[in-house]
Amino acid sequence: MTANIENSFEPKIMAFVCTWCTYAGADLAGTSRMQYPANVRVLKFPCTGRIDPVFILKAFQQGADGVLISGCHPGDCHYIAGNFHARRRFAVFRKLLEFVGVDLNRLQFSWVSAAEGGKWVEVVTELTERIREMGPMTEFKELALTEQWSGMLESPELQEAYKQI
Amino acid sequence: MNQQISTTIYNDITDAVRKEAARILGDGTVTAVVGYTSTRRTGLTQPLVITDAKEADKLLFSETCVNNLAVYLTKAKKEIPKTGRIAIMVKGCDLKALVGLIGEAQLKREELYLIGLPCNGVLKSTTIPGTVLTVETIAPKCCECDVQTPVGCDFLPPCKPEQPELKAVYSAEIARLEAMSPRERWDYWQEQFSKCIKCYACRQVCPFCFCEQCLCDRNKPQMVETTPRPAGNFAWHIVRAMHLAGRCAGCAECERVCPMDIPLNLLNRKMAKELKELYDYEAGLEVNEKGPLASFNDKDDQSFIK
Amino acid sequence: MSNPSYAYYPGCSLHASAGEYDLSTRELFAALGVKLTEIPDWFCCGATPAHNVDELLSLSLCAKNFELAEQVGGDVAVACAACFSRLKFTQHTLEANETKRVQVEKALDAPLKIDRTVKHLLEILVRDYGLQRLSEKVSRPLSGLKVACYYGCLLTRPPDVPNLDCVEAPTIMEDLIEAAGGTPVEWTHRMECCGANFTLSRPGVVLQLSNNILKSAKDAGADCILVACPLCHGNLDIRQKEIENTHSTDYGLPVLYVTQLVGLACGLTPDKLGLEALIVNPMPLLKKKGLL
Amino acid sequence: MGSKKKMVISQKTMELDIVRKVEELSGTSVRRCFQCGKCSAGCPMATFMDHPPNRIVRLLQLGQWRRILEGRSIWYCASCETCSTRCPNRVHLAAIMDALRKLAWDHEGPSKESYVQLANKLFLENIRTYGRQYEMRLAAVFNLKSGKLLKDFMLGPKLITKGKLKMFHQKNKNMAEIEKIFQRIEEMRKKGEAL
Amino acid sequence: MSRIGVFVCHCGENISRTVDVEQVAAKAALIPGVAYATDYKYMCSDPGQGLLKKAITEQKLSHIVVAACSPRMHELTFRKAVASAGLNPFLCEMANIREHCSWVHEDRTEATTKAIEIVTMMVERVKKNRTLDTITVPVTKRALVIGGGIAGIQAALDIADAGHQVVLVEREPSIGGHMAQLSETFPTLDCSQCIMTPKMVDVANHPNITMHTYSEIEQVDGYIGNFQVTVRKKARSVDEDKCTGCGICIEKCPIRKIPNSFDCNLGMRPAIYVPFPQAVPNTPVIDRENCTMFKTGKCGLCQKVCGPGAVDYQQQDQLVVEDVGAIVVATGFDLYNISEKPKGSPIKGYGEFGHGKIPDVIDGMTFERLASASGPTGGKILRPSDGKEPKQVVFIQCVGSRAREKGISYCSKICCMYTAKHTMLYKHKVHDGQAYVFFMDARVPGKSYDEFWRRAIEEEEAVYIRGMVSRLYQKGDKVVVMGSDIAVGVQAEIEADLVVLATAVQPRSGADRLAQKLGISYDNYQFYSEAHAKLRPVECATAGIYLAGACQGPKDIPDSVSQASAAAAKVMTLFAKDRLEREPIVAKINEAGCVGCFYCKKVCAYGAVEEKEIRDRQGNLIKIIAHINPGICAGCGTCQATCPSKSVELNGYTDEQIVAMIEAL
Repeated sequence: MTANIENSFEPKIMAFVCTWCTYAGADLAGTSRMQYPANVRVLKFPCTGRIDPVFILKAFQQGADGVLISGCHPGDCHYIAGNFHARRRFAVFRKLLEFVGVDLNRLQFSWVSAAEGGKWVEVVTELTERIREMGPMTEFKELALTEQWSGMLESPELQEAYKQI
Repeated sequence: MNQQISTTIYNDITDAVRKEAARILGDGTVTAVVGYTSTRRTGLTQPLVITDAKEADKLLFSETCVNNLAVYLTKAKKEIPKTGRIAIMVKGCDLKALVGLIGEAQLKREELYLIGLPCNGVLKSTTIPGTVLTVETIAPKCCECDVQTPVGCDFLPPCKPEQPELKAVYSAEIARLEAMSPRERWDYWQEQFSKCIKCYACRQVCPFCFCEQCLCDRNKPQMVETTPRPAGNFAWHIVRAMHLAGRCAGCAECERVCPMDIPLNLLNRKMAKELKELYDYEAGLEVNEKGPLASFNDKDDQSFIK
Repeated sequence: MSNPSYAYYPGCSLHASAGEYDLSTRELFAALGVKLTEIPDWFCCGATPAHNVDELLSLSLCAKNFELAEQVGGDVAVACAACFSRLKFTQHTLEANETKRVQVEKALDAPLKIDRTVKHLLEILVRDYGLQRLSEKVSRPLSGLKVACYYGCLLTRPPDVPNLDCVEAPTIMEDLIEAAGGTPVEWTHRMECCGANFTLSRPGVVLQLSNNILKSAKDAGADCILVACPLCHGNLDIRQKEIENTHSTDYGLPVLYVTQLVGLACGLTPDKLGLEALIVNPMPLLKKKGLL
Repeated sequence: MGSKKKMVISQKTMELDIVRKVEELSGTSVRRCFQCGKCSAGCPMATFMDHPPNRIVRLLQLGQWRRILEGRSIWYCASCETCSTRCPNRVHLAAIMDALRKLAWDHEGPSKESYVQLANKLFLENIRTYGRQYEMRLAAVFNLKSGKLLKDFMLGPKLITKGKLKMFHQKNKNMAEIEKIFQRIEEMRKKGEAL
Repeated sequence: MSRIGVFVCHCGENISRTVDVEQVAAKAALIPGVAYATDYKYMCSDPGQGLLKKAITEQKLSHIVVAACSPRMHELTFRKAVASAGLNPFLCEMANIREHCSWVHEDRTEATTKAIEIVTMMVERVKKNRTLDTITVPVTKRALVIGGGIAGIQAALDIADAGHQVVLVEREPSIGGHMAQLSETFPTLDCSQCIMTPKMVDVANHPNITMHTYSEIEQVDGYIGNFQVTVRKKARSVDEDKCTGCGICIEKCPIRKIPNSFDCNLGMRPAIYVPFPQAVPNTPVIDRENCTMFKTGKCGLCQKVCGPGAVDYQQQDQLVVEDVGAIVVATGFDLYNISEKPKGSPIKGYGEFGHGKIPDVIDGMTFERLASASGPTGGKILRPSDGKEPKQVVFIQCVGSRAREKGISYCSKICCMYTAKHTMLYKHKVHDGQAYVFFMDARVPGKSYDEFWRRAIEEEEAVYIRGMVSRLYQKGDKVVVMGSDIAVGVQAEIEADLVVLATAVQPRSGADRLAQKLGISYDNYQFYSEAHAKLRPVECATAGIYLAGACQGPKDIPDSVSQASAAAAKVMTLFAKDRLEREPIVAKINEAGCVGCFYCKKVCAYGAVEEKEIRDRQGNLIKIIAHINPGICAGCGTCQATCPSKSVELNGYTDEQIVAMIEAL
């Protein structure tokens, strides 16, 4: 997949899903031969409760243009309450990302049950379309490229030290 | 404009604390007292651990007592006797940290003897000796302080703290950033984070960074790039803020010790604000069995989930 | 407590064949202290003929009326069931259907302003004003008056549009009558169609359908029929004689508008309610029941 | 009565493009119908129709819309929406009827029901010129055009005495507006921006 | 350095049609660490697995990636194969290039690229896989059956007969369920109670079966082979052990006018009652809402007359904990209630049928009670309003069913048959009566079912009218049925004496709550979901829990019974083993890193986290840290995501494995 020219931009999307509901839902979409954009890469977790916010960060740093996190509907968690914990964790984490300037339109959360192949297709298609609209996630890519440390040399000691190097 | 803030009560507090310290060390209530003492460079203070009643007079409290001594009970334990009950001088803000640590099974209340410090506020920076406490020089955290008189201590000098009207620095700054476009915010933080030299002073001073091995130091897998490059810096500060969400009570030590003046506490305050709005949770008010991110309510907001 | 005021959309019939409905409405609401301000220079909603053959036109006309309603404050108060159904439907469709919205905006050559709440007079009386307060206003309870409440078809339809009561088993009119001291009768044709659409083109149909309704009401032992729609009224009242002739029966069932009967209960005089304008003369009945 | 000639069914004879148009206009899918017949069961007009409502949908499913227009059912629909209300599959039959009538209207199709068509035409014309309905005129003109001069002559005078039919009307202030709306819609249709 | 083998499956054409499998294999071969890559038509087939095993030994492969269907389909298959070739099964991963790729994309290049990326991800992942040893846990050879209807009874008896202990929990005061309410059963018209009550008695007398009637499931802990189930035994106010079932209390109770729900509220019962004469157990219950003693504290008659002194007003609900190794869910169904006017959407419910306000409009179950010899009318068909014998009876099928506007789009499966049965029962009891049926189409597949339906028409002269009913209304003492006959194309109106609605079959109320306690999934209608529609129709996705009867979808008696026996067989298969192998997907603590903040403990829903003291050689306490009990841990990994220092690792989903996949993007 290439993200070089704007008009032919194909977003990379990472989906972190729980194995019991959403992964099964995605399987159902397959067995029902529904069609959706090929941009999404699915990572299987036992439960949304296992999904560490750092992974989302990591995904963006690895060049994902969008991230989807999806699991069982509230009350349906195979592990009783994993998705409830996840819900809080991500409610907070997305606020943090928003605060440091990540456009939340690139981060989608959803409940997709094993019976909702259609919803999976809908969610993935919608997200892909949206991100295709938005274009590539440049911020993190820029970050990865910036090398030099732009520490300020205002304090006299630092100035001094710097001259001596 | 540059209105001065009264620090007269600090002398009374100092006297009271010294008497109390002498008493509890004397009758063996505690084996040590963690507190502040004056440095050789006049006018400034540094942490001090005493185990002998005679040393009690070394203790003092003033606007320069910026440190949060809680760390001396967790990772900086070395100087402190292993056994017996420990007394510690705490400002309201420091107390919140202790409360958190007790909730996280790092401390036991019964092993502590809390000497509360009524507080009119401390200095923003102690680099220049002889700075007077004014509405300008006061630490921003003190401007939004709601615990000038710590509650639930074993000993509390009978002094009434009072503060003039102070402008809420953090709230204002958070509001300003929230008003920006994502890209503007991004640029703002990039500029801030790019300053970071990964000296980890923030981690060192934080009472809640008590992990023996930080996940940011791990290399199998490397979750966070360790070099002081923007990418790594960004990740570090995000992870840090996330790990402190729902725990940090705002002693703002991280911000104070940061050699590059990165507004670290801003992130922590923002998180605190969100947790208050989302789950009506405030850190450090009471010892919690479970923090906001270790508990849930099936009615929790999920408007952001499709 | 102060009453909200409403933007009043009488609809064509109330300015013509159903003048008494208009009159009684204004009088009753005045008596209740509810302010109605007629929407200046409102247009016809297009009624059934329009959506029958040209939905876009129908939608545009209704949308235009919403736009006009902006000049007057308050929710839109509608008297005619047909207009009510159309306005509601327009709102619903244009909110749901992007393409149609665009087309209508083109037709009006203006951005849509259709967020005003549309209420039928019944809703305003029963919900906004409230049955409790209404019953307090009743000075001449309709005791012993057996009323067949006739909803007709449009009042609670289309089904998928949020409307004033349960689509299949509404009770709003019955509630109102009980509050006014009357006795609603159980009958079978409350919601059957009267064929209003064909008043002009095929009276034959109308005579048949309306006859069923009148018969059912009579069988149920009703003294009179209560309507909230000028079209139903047109068929049941104006054509009643004709129906009786063609089916060689005799019903003599006065057909009154909601506002007339409630107005009566609230002590308004016949002249203020335009009772004399009714084709089937209600006076004898009302006298008999001691309501005059 | 609807034509009894046999249906030769093929992709050609099933004119589904028109059916899709009907579906678009009515915003409802005919394929949802599984012919339970509940619509026909409740239709107050079914007795007047040559094709009962459920068969209208069936014919659409088979693309046989011409048979529908040849028949008179659509002109006997009273738009009471009982069918739509009770359909277990939310086939909005009343809306389909509207769409079909519009179709007939555009095609000037071989309608058995010039009366209803005429009435509707007049009604709209009335709106266009007056902005509102004036039954007296409507009735008068209708009778004139439909050649039923004596129809309802019983009613007329009585109504006037009762003040139910006004002879004269104040004209709507902003008539220009209405005219524009009509024109714009015609424009759109010419440009093919609307059905 | 790892020697990874990648095996790309064509799955016949299912994958190769849209994915260039050769290219995928070729590309995979280039990934560092991959020693061998190939493609094959059917990897899961015997030769396919052979190929895999051969390659492992010949190529000395250290890790395996099979690019084929969903791991939920064949992961086990391939891990077994890998194991048989002497490799640790958990060094084998599947790349899902069918369900998640070839089946959902058309463009060949796109699909191929994606497939390659998926394979790459899994290769990177498998590099980080560690060998894991399956955990074995003991199996408690004791089964719990939830629901005492025909399905539950059948399952319980089968398992008990196999010599295992069974705990049967029933919500109502008696077992028997809906089948006990039926009169006669299709297609043989044998009396339902005659075949049901003996089975009920068998349950009562079976040495291996413990019954908890008038009881509900409170809580379910544990996992396959080792469930702890808390059962709430609701207070009967009658001591089951003391009561002799003489029934004198029932005779003497002064309150007698309480509608009996067992008789669909046609008959009346006293405040202390057994739902029906053949109830098992034959121990009465006091209905506390209606008992004068509980309302006013006066009366106490039943207690006075009870010889053995079994009546106990002080009795409280009690909680019993049962240890079981397997659970069979057989909670059955309810009928769609048309007299309810559902909240929200104005179109739902049956306003056009008067929301069931017309007394002579009844549902199928009510008709069963009318026709039942032990019913309130002693088997006479008498209509509720005036007790007259109806001469014109109209049956309406598909009420609620197949009506997405009423919120139910499925077919209830049994209505066609029981309506046909009803017409016969009616004809047998009212010879001069006429039965009419409004229907859309007859769905009567099944052994001698169609014949049965035809018989109703051809011999019993039921008049079937193809077309639905628009509206019902009372007219005098008749119910007018406004229908249509779409074959004739005209409206059909009938003035009926009685109307019987074949209302939809729905899951038992509260099915969702039970599912959440059990941790099993259910569909949009709250029918419980089987693990695989075709190949695992009686198992739940949750190991150790099985389904029987209508709780999984509408079923008639034969179907329910066969599924019950199937579920029982599954349970016995499980009980055939003494120890059970469990996937070692459990979390474990890195003791060096753990600082004992116990966030893991706070978020663990299973209580798998324990406290562990770390002491130095002198035995001084150094620190208290977390320890995870692998027996209890279910492997959700919430602890790891929460642990600040990441000192917890979930086997099979380690940070290393996941990060490796992310970095492979």
